[in-house]
Amino acid sequence: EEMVRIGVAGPFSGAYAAFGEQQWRGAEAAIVDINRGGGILGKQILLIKGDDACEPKQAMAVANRLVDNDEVQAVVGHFCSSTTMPASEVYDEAGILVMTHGSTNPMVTERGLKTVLRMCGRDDQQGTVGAEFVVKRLGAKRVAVLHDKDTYGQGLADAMKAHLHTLGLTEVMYEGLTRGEKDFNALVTKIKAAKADAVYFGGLHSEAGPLVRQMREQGVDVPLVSGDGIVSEEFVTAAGGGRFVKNVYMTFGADPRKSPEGKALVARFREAGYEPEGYTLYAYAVVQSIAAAMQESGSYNGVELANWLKRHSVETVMGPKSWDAKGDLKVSDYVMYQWDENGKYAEVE
Amino acid sequence: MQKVIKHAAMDALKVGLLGLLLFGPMTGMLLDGYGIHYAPSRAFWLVGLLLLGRFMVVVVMNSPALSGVADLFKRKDRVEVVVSPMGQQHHKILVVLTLMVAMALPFLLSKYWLNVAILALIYILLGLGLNIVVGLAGLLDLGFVAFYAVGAYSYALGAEYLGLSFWQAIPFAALLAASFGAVLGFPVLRMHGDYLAIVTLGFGEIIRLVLNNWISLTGGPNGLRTPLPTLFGMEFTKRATQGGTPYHEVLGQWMEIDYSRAARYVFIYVTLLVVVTLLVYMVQRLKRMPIGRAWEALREDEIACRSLGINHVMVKLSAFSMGAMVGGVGGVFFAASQGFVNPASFTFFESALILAIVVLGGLGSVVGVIVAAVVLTVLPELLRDFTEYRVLIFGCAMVVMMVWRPRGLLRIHRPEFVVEKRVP
Amino acid sequence: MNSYVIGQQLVNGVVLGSIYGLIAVGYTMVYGIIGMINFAHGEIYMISAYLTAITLAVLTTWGVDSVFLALILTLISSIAFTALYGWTVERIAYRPLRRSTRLAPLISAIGMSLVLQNYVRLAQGSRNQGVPSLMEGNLRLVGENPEQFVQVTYVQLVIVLTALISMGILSWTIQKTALGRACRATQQDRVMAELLGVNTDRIISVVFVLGASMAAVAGVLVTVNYGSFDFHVGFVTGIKAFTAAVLGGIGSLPGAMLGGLILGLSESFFAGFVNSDYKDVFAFSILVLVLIFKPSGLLGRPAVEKV
Amino acid sequence: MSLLTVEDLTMCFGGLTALNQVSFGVERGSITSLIGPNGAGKTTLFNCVTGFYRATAGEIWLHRPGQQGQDLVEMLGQPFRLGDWVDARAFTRRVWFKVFGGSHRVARAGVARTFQNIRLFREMTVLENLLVAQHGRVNRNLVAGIVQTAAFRRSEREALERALYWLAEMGLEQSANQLAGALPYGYQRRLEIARALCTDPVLICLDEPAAGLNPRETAELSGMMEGLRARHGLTIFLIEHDMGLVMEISDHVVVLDHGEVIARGTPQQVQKNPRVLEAYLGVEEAA
Amino acid sequence: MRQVEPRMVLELEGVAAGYGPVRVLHGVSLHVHAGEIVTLIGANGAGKSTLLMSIFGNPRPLAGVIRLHGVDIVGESTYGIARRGIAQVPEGRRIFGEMTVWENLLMGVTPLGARDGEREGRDLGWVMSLFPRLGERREQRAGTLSGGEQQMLAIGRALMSRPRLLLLDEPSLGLAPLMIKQIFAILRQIADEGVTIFLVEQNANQALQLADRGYVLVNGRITLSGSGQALLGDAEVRGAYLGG
Ligand SMILES: Nc1ncnc2c1ncn2[C@@H]1O[C@H](COP(=O)(O)OP(=O)(O)OP(=O)(O)O)[C@@H](O)[C@H]1O
Ligand SMILES: Nc1ncnc2c1ncn2[C@@H]1O[C@H](COP(=O)(O)OP(=O)(O)OP(=O)(O)O)[C@@H](O)[C@H]1O
Ligand SMILES: [Mg+2]
Ligand SMILES: [Mg+2]
Repeated sequence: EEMVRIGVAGPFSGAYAAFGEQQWRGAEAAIVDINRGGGILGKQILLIKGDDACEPKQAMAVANRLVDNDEVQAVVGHFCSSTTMPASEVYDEAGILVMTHGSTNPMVTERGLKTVLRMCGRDDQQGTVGAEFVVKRLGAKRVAVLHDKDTYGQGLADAMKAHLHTLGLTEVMYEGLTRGEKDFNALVTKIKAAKADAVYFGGLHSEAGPLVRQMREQGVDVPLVSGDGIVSEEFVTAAGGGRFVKNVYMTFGADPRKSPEGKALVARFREAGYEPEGYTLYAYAVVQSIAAAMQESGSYNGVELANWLKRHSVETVMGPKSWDAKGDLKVSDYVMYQWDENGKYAEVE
Repeated sequence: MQKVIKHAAMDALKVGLLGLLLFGPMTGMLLDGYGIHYAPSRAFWLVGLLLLGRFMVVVVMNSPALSGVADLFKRKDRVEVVVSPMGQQHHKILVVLTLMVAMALPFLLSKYWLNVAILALIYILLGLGLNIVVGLAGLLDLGFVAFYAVGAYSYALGAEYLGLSFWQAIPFAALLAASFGAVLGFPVLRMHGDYLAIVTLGFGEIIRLVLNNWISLTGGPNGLRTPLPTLFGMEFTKRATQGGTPYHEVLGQWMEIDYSRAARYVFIYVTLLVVVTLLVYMVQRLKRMPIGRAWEALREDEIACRSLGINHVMVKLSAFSMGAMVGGVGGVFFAASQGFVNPASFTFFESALILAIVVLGGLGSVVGVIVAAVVLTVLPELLRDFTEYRVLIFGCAMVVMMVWRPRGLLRIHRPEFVVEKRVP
Repeated sequence: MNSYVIGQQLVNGVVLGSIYGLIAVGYTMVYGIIGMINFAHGEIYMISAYLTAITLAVLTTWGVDSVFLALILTLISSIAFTALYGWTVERIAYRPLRRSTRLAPLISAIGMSLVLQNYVRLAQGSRNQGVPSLMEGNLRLVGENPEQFVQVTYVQLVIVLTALISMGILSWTIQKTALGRACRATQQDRVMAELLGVNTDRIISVVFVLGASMAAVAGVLVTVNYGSFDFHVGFVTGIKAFTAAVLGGIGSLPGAMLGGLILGLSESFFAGFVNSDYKDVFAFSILVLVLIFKPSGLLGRPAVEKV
Repeated sequence: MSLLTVEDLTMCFGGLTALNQVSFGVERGSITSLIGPNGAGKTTLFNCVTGFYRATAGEIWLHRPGQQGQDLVEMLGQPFRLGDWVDARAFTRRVWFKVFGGSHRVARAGVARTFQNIRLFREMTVLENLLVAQHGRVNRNLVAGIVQTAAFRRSEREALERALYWLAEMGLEQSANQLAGALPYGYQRRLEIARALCTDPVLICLDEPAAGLNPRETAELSGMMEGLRARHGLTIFLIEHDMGLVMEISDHVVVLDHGEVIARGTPQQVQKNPRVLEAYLGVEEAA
Repeated sequence: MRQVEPRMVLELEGVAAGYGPVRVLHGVSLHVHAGEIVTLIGANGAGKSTLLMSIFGNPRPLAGVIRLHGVDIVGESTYGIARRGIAQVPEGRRIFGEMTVWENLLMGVTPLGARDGEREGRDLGWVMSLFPRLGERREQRAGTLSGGEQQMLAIGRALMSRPRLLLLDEPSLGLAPLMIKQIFAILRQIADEGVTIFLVEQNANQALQLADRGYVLVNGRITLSGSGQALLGDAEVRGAYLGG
């Protein structure tokens, strides 16, 4: 019988594959639940996977394929901002709804495309929260800003830097490190020489882990603040143990794992031996939102779906979500978390 | 037969034991934080499959009854060079047929496959360009992607800052890429084979890193949007964006036509097809021209070339910049077809892929390059259904193809000259 | 700029350089013998990192407490299994290509590197993995102000020493022993070496096994030092190590070490005192410059061709 | 004036002096042979003359009839000297030769050679080998070649004809379309000579052309060489160990030992020279 | 197999070989007795070098039997054959250009397993005394030797392994007349010491004078055989190979 086809486009291979896995797990769990509950408008949902490896070229191929060959009605993804941007033009032109669960670059929704929405915050919001925290809570005077020279990380660092300036502070250092490398000792020595009293890092856990470890090893005990790119237990593994992640802070949406709606789902994931961290629940929520829009508006047209979403609020596993006219979340609920020596994180009161 | 089976069984056992050692720890013991989590069944399944597979292969390859099948898969590692007169008749028919099919494609393919076809054409272009450098001149270039990037960015940046149109960008990019080739080539072309390889690799990385880091100019990792190509002021968008007129409005004056998103792809495809056809012709000619012969001679023996009065640095340089030029043109088409460029498209892997096209095609063979480019672009798309396993299978295919046909898919043809009886 | 910062950057550079050197030795050996750039070498190193973590985890569950014992056992097991991978890769992807063009094994190596990367990703998942920090402690040279010091951790010290010692042993083997002679002969003229009774297939396997063992040593040390890796680490490190090998003169073992050190030092000084965004650009520029003035690398013997 | 004059040529490799103050001349239209024991420096001398090595010291001049003498050493480009930095003209000259100089310029000046270890373009056909050798004189215009203008076709046809002519002269017509690398050794030697001749040289330097040929083939070769001189006015400079051949066709023989000229003169003179007998031919030959 | 005459060192029966589709040898049969010097002559491209190389399995014979000391060695690996006390001075010398002269000579012994330092030293001394030039250039890179010196090195390297059967492909190539005389004298001398020699030569005159027996190869087939003197006297041979 006929099914509702939803594309899941993200990095399922390559260096970012870990995020692709989170995305897929979340989306898969969502359709299982929805299908069990009767599907959308009585139709079952079918997920179609498209691997873009976070490469624009592949993202274009995937987008065209999802649109023309698989004839999907909506897309969950992409993950990297650099792939979401070119691919979303294809979806937009074809009038297909696309909702990204993790592309936080402001440009994603700033281009006036009609069918593009996101489930996550924006780097500028996140950076603002980070800067406020660094200055007001930590009382830092000499802030070093680092990033990983990638769309996400650099966007974050730039936003943070910009807000730092509005707060009247100039960073003592602003530099990029290379993704995939593990040795940041030179940079750490430089941080030390610059006498920074806080370090802000825009990037992912795979670099943040070794970075913080090498900082601690070289006796740089100042706080490290980062964004949602390090929201993963892997961060602790990468840092060499809980000892090293003390005094590390990060911004993240109110932890979906803690929200009452999510409790049961999280328990189910854990039962299946999977920790639903990072973007897992985001992807789940994206599918929920898409399904809700289709169910309620009774349409599969991307523009109509987008308009419906922009006008209504959806109950998701991460709580109620609603969107503004650009497609960004109305409420950005970035809050600050702190890691402890047991390798767990908790909201900073 | 019994002997064969016994032999196969012994062999399979050995391979199975090796497999157990290789797969055991890697697939049977899963890291989980700092702990470990055993999944022995996975390893055993894999080893079992390996055992069975090996057994079957050995049986098939060794049993006389199935020798026909076995022959099909036998490796060929001898050079097969055929000296054949140029311009054979059946050749021409084949060329015309291929062109006709290629012209018909946009009307047969879905937009997705059309997009793949465009990519394939771009890779043919790049393959032909690199073929000049590696196949003909014998210069191992592992950083060809640099010129590709130069081309793509000269369109993107040219449009952004200089207001270049697609058509202006092509010669601009070609020149720019060629001069990059010349500037890089001049100091490094005196180096020997593999040193050249690593320097070009380094150069490719430098270009990518600069594009990534020079944010004020290139937008860094965020990339740049590129305008869509136009044809005589006709735009291939629904509404005019660059001061032209949308094509359906222009053509609408004469005929019944609706806007279709595919038109843009058809246009790029056709333009590319023309460029590729011209290039194929050019490369075929080059091989029979003094400069092409000099390239090949240089590949064979540099010292002998010098003894014949050939300036080896200049000749190499000409190959290098000509290859770069083609790469630059490829870049413009890539940027135009994607509508967006960022440095992630110009990694080392891209260079490796283009090189694989050239080698698999059989160094120096034009038809080989075309076939290999099509295979290597269509294959990953066909494999999309295997998602997780796609790259793994692609890698396996690369190894298997190399092992099966180390000298390339096709035989190498050398031009034959008609020797008339000379009157003394 | 105070001298402690400079001193610390020096240490950083030397450690990083030694790591590059350790891996570069594998490249250089394989290149030296079959004249082929083994792009899969970085992946072999990555596999050894996984094997290290697996062994350490298994040892922990077995209750091996002594750090020293754990390290030795890990080293042994990692070398053994990694060498097996090295051998197998050679057997599958390169041996059949002995008589083809020089480029065929290069492509096959690139394919192999994709295969290994994705095999590990599928087997172990794409998450970042790590090992707990094992060896604590460091040597510090403290100034008047206790905030200022130059430090070397014990692990870093072990890395540098191991790199130097293993490089020394290997170059002695290649230069002075019968095995080394047979290796070099095989590289220059395989057919002639066979005519003289050298089992070239065996020699090549031995070289691959040796190269993989060096990668395994690097894998253990680096993993213990940085504590973090994923299936993708082979590529970045591999390219750098390869650059180091070429910088020092490909085919020359001391050259690989020297190239590694220069690369490591230039990276850490450039990152430390100029700008870390462009440190790789700087490193590659050094490579290009060196090769322009010394076309066969720092310690490579110029290929004099007698005409 | 001799076609080629070599004066006080010295060539050192590290501590080894391969050539020591060698002076001699090659007359126009002559066949001059260079002989000497193994390792005497013959090939090294050839390499200096044809620009593959830059001599440590000494001069090499080529005097083409009706032209000014050409300094073959300068063509290779030389390291800067102190004086260059003040003299602008000398400086530009130096830079010019440094960038564009090299052994190919010597070849273009009219000195062709063959190699002791054969160097053919092995994966190209015999005819292609010969066409490459005419690189300097064919129509190299890219556009002309791609659209195949009449001028281009004419130039190619002429080149092909010249190639076929020399092939025939060397008796290789049958192999015209074979791969050079698959030819038997003796044919490869002849092809190398044909290729050198295609560059239209005034002086051709042959390094042991008779090596690997049997006596009958050697006799053919000697006929060929005499023909080259007689019919094409070529000057031949020859290294050879086959004394029969050398004594038969040489006008002039130079004997080298340990990098020094120990004798020179007509074959008869040289043959009787006691130093040559001792160092090269063997003493009992005299008996 | 035991009926084979024990003193037969090398025996070829109907050996065919070639490169890819090209057949070069078409059923060559010949034999060499212990202590003999046998020479093979033939025009360029007759297949002489191919014959020598195919004894070592490279290219591997397509048909026929090759017996070395009575054992069939067709199908054995090249290095395996080399370890059976047979050495070759190949066409084109094939010395290891990047290694020193000394190392090149050592390559003649080291691959053969069991090492005997004393004997190695003695053999080295012997080869150096045969070719004093090599002694002078011990540490020079072999690739920069002159052509003749390289030829001496190739011969020296083959002698280093103390073979029982020595195959030489044009050993006189590129050597000065005096040196050729010496080489032939050396060959005579080691033959007298019991080494069997199979020699391919263009310098047919001298080769046939030296040899006990000779074969003539034409287009991959043996057309003539006989004692050295007989072949020297043969009119056909004189016309084709000795220049009348
Ligand atoms: N590039 C080099 N480096 C060091 N020594 C060299 C080099 N080229 C030649 N020689 C030495 O110089 C000497 C002269 O060599 P050359 O090749 O000129 O000899 P030749 O007279 O041609 O001998 P043959 O007749 O054997 O070919 C030899 O002893 C050789 O070892
Ligand atoms: N590698 C090769 N590939 C293809 N054909 C070859 C190859 N080597 C030799 N041949 C062909 O095999 C034939 C025999 O060659 P071979 O070298 O054995 O002759 P030869 O008797 O040794 O001649 P020469 O006296 O010139 O050394 C020749 O026709 C040659 O073209
Ligand atoms: Mg010589
Ligand atoms: Mg031969």
